[in-house]
Amino acid sequence: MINWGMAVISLAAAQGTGSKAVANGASGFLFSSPVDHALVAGTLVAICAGVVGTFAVFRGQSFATHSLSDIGAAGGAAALLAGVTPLAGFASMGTVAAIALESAETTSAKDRDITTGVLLGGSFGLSALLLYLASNFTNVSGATTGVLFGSLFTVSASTLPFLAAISVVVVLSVGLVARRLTLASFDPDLVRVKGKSPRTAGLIFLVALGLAVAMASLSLGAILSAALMIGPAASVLRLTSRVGTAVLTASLLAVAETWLGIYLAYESYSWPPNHDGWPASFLVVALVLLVYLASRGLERLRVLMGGNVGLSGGSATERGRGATPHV
Amino acid sequence: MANGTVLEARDLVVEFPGRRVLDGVSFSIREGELVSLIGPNGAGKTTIFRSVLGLLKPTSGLILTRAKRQSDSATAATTARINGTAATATATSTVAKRAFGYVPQQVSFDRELPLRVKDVVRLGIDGHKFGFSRDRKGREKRIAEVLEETGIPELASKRVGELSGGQQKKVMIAHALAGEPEMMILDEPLANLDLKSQDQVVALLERVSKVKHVAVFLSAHDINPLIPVTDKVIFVSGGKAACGPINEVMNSEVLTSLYGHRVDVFDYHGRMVVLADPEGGHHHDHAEGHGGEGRLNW
Amino acid sequence: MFSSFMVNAWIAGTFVAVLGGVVGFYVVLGGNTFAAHALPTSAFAGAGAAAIAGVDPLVGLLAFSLLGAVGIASLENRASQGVPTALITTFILGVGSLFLSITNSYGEQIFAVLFGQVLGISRGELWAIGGTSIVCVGAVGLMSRPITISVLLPASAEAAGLNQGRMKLALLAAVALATSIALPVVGALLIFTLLVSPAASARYLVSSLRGGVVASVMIAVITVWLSIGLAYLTNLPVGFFVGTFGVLGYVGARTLSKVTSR
Amino acid sequence: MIPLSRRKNVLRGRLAAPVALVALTSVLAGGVAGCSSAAQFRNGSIRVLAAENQYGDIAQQIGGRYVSVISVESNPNVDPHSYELSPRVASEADSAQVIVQNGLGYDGFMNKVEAATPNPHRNIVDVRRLLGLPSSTPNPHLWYEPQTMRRLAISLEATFGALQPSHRGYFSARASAFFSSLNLLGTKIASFKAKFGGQPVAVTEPVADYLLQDLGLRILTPFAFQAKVMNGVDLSPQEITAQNKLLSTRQVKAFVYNEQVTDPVTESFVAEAEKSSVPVVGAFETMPTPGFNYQNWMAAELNALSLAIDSGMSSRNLQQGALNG
Repeated sequence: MINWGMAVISLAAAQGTGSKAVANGASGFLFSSPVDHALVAGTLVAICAGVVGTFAVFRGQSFATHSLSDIGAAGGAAALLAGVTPLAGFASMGTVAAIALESAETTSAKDRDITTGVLLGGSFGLSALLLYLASNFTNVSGATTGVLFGSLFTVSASTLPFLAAISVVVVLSVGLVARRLTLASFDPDLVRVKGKSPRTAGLIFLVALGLAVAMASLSLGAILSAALMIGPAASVLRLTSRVGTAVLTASLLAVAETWLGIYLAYESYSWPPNHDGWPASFLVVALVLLVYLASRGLERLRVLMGGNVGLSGGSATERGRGATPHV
Repeated sequence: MANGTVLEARDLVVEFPGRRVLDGVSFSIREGELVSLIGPNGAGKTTIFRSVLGLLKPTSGLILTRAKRQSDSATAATTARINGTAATATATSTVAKRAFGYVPQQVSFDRELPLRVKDVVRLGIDGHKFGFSRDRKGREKRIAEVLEETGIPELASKRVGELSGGQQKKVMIAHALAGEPEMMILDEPLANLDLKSQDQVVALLERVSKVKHVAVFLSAHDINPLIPVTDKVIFVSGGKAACGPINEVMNSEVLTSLYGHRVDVFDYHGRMVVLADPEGGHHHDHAEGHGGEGRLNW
Repeated sequence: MFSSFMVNAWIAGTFVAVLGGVVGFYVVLGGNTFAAHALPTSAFAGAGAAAIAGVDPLVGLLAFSLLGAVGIASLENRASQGVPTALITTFILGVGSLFLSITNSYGEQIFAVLFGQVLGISRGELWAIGGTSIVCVGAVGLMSRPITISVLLPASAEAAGLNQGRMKLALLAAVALATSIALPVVGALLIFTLLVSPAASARYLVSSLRGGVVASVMIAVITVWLSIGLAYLTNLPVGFFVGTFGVLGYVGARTLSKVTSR
Repeated sequence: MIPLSRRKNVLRGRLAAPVALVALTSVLAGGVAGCSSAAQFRNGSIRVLAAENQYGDIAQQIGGRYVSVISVESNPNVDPHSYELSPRVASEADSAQVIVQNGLGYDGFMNKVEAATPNPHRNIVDVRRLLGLPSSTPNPHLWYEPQTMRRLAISLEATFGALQPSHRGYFSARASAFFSSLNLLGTKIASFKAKFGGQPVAVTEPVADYLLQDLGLRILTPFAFQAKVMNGVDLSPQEITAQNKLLSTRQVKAFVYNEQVTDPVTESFVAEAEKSSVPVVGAFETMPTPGFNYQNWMAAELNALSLAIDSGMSSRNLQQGALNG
């Protein structure tokens, strides 16, 4: 395993303030294997998140993105019962949910959120059943199937190639349908006119989304997964409407947020009150939220500075269609 | 404010940081009048509506309504300067707003909304009120009345999400009318409608103004479908406005001075065609750049 | 089937069903499903904060879910498409993990108070859930017309002098109140499912507003009664039946409306 | 709702898949009633409901043929959002005469069920209260301290005796038998302590901490670390590095982890220990069944620990063995 920490020397150096704690922290930061693995895994997930998230936000599917990790947890419970790897359960349940969502023929973003909610409720019910069965008929004690936080720094070296492979699959499949997705986001009829089905593209995308969410939830935890999928992409889409630029910048932003979060998590070891480190999940999620709020502020500032965004800013003139990107 | 005037705007100025959207706009609307607010995109039509509705505070100027005299953010000094005698600024905005029935430009109803035409009209009567409704009978009677007036009684129990665009527009007009407003404000009521629906909506609006004596204040970017029914036109461009009968406003001199460069108006078989000089002269200070387009899009 | 704990479950279930049916109708009407999912999640951080501050967990619960409601109502608009909701939810969860890592004590102890059991409801809790249901249903009833016009015709509502942000906040506050009091009693699963699924199905079956509320409540009540009964007979979790009936009812209602509209 | 839980994802490779599938199929096929392992209380005997099976075991050992013990099979570690009591447990709680629970939020659902089935004549034994521990006790795994079970046995003997005074003699005889086997365990602990006391060990969670402390072992993993793993919140990289260093530099003689919870965090340390040839010992959170009672479960853990420290052997699964010897 090459020391990936070296790759971020410049990042750490840039952060260096000369204080003793930071200096110590920085040198350890670069040569700490939990940090190395977290950086690699975080980078892979962040790149996927940037790519997938851009389209998810673009298509107004934040709720679906968020829900897929919960729906996947029902699959995790099934995997537990069947004695197979949770990723298989997560991914297959995610695929089933994706197919169900896409075939539901929802008429608006609102309707799609409602359908997502109904499915989510159903999957909670299924989880309840599967966990009941698991705890009644197996000898598993600590059997839960959702990963909320806490695995960022314990990603093992052996799972990294696996993560890389899934990332490649996810990025490639989104790349395959990217143009059609973009077109369909503006108007599905544009795709139909070309004799293609906007549904196929949507389905492939949702399956890729499910896979990405499963991978991210299982390796980094569900809240990091949801935040990275949605936050950076939404921040970027506030400021650009070009798909290519958005995908690229969202990925870069996600990577940057992850790295900075990891760095802060490392530094936080010397922070009060306990001096045993703040949770990395909290730090990354807080960064993601801050950047998003900043991008909203920046967008507003641009409007105020006389940019040509909307005349009145009033709701009466706001876009009717949900799925169009922000200007 | 003269007798019979429903709305008067005096020297309205609206500034957003860095630019002035309205630069001293004055006009008045009398009861039963149908007034068309015409102008290119971005000229400030929506800003005028939002100011009138009280959703936006003008930087200076005065908006007077008959129901109540409503002062904007105007300081006493501004009021005095404009009015000579101070216009009392006692109006609560709610009261003033209730004087209007508003039809927004874009309303889209999802197909699966459990919402009938009747329900939409009912919301127009007391939808803004908290608490539980009393006088159910009177309300149902009013709904039937309004549906009759707008010519859509047969749609009463239909799901509004399943109606055509033209029908939905009529439903929204009924919704706005249900509150018995002094004035209807309609943002681009003809946009996205086919010709037949446009004619129906125009005819309906004419009935509203002439039979019900409700002032109708609507915006459009094409005057042509409205020529036969329009009593008065307000033409906005570059933050300035001209107000008066069609032939007094829609002519080459007035439009040229508004745009700040040469504009020609032709009568072509009863339709008005407005052409701007492609060389464009200099832009008006606050114009949004639309003035320079070769052919104005209306 | 009608021993004391079952009677309590029937009664509490009915209260929650009515609450979910009514509040959920407006949640679904406005497409606020995501918020309905997000707000109870805030309870996590709330319980952690309450433990650190040494106050009643219910206080923490209410404080954080109302905080979530304020955040969502002020950041969410038509263009933002659930993004703020997602980020606020994950952030509050993150704050919860921060609190948990600060306390260094047994987390389950903090959260045990949060997880309700519909079959474990005491007489005292029955009063709490009944009172909350009545207050929430009443409040939403009083606000029903302005909420309706705000979610369906935002521009008209604004022109009529209703503050959109405040109306949204009022609805979300009702959801926050309903969930944070019902959550520790009947559990998150029941609350969320009953907020969403019955109202979602009702839309297809009834075409009027008032009919929609009534249908939503009826579907919710029937779902809960059937689920508790079946759970008793089969010894399987109540939540499994509620979730399953939610999905089945929704699919059924959709199919029915498609068939009849042909 | 994202599951909120102190437990994280579990990859249970060692789980008997066929059993689970058979169970699932039979439930779905409608054979529901016969499926639950929960039995009905026997007529005429003292009805005891135990939240955890190790407590149920003590009740059975003391009560013998005059008690009918049911342990809540559903365990408190599953995702509390989705975890639901089955109606049967609620009705068992309703009719139980004695309820044994750990307390400390470990089995908080029991409090709810008890409140729902009010019964002034029911005896509720809350182990935390019985021991007089504060409710802020950070480590809830009270049963890993053999003295806890002694206190519980004394309490149960009295409770049972009050419920069936005619069998007092029987209960006290069984209690004496239990105490003597507990003493045997005590002797083993003492000799272990004499032999290996002061030896350093590393752990993931505080599951077996009470026992390890009795054995005089030095737990080098900080409690803050253990609490984080127990609560499922993020460890800091420094903590992980320190823990890995304990293992890779073989500063510890054994590595004890929660055998029933294998998540990525735990797995990574197990892998590190195995890589560094530090013997690994699986500690069970609840009593493994079948074939174990409390004493020989503890003895088996003891054996596993001494095998690890003495001869460097790993025991991820417990070997069944008699307490004697």
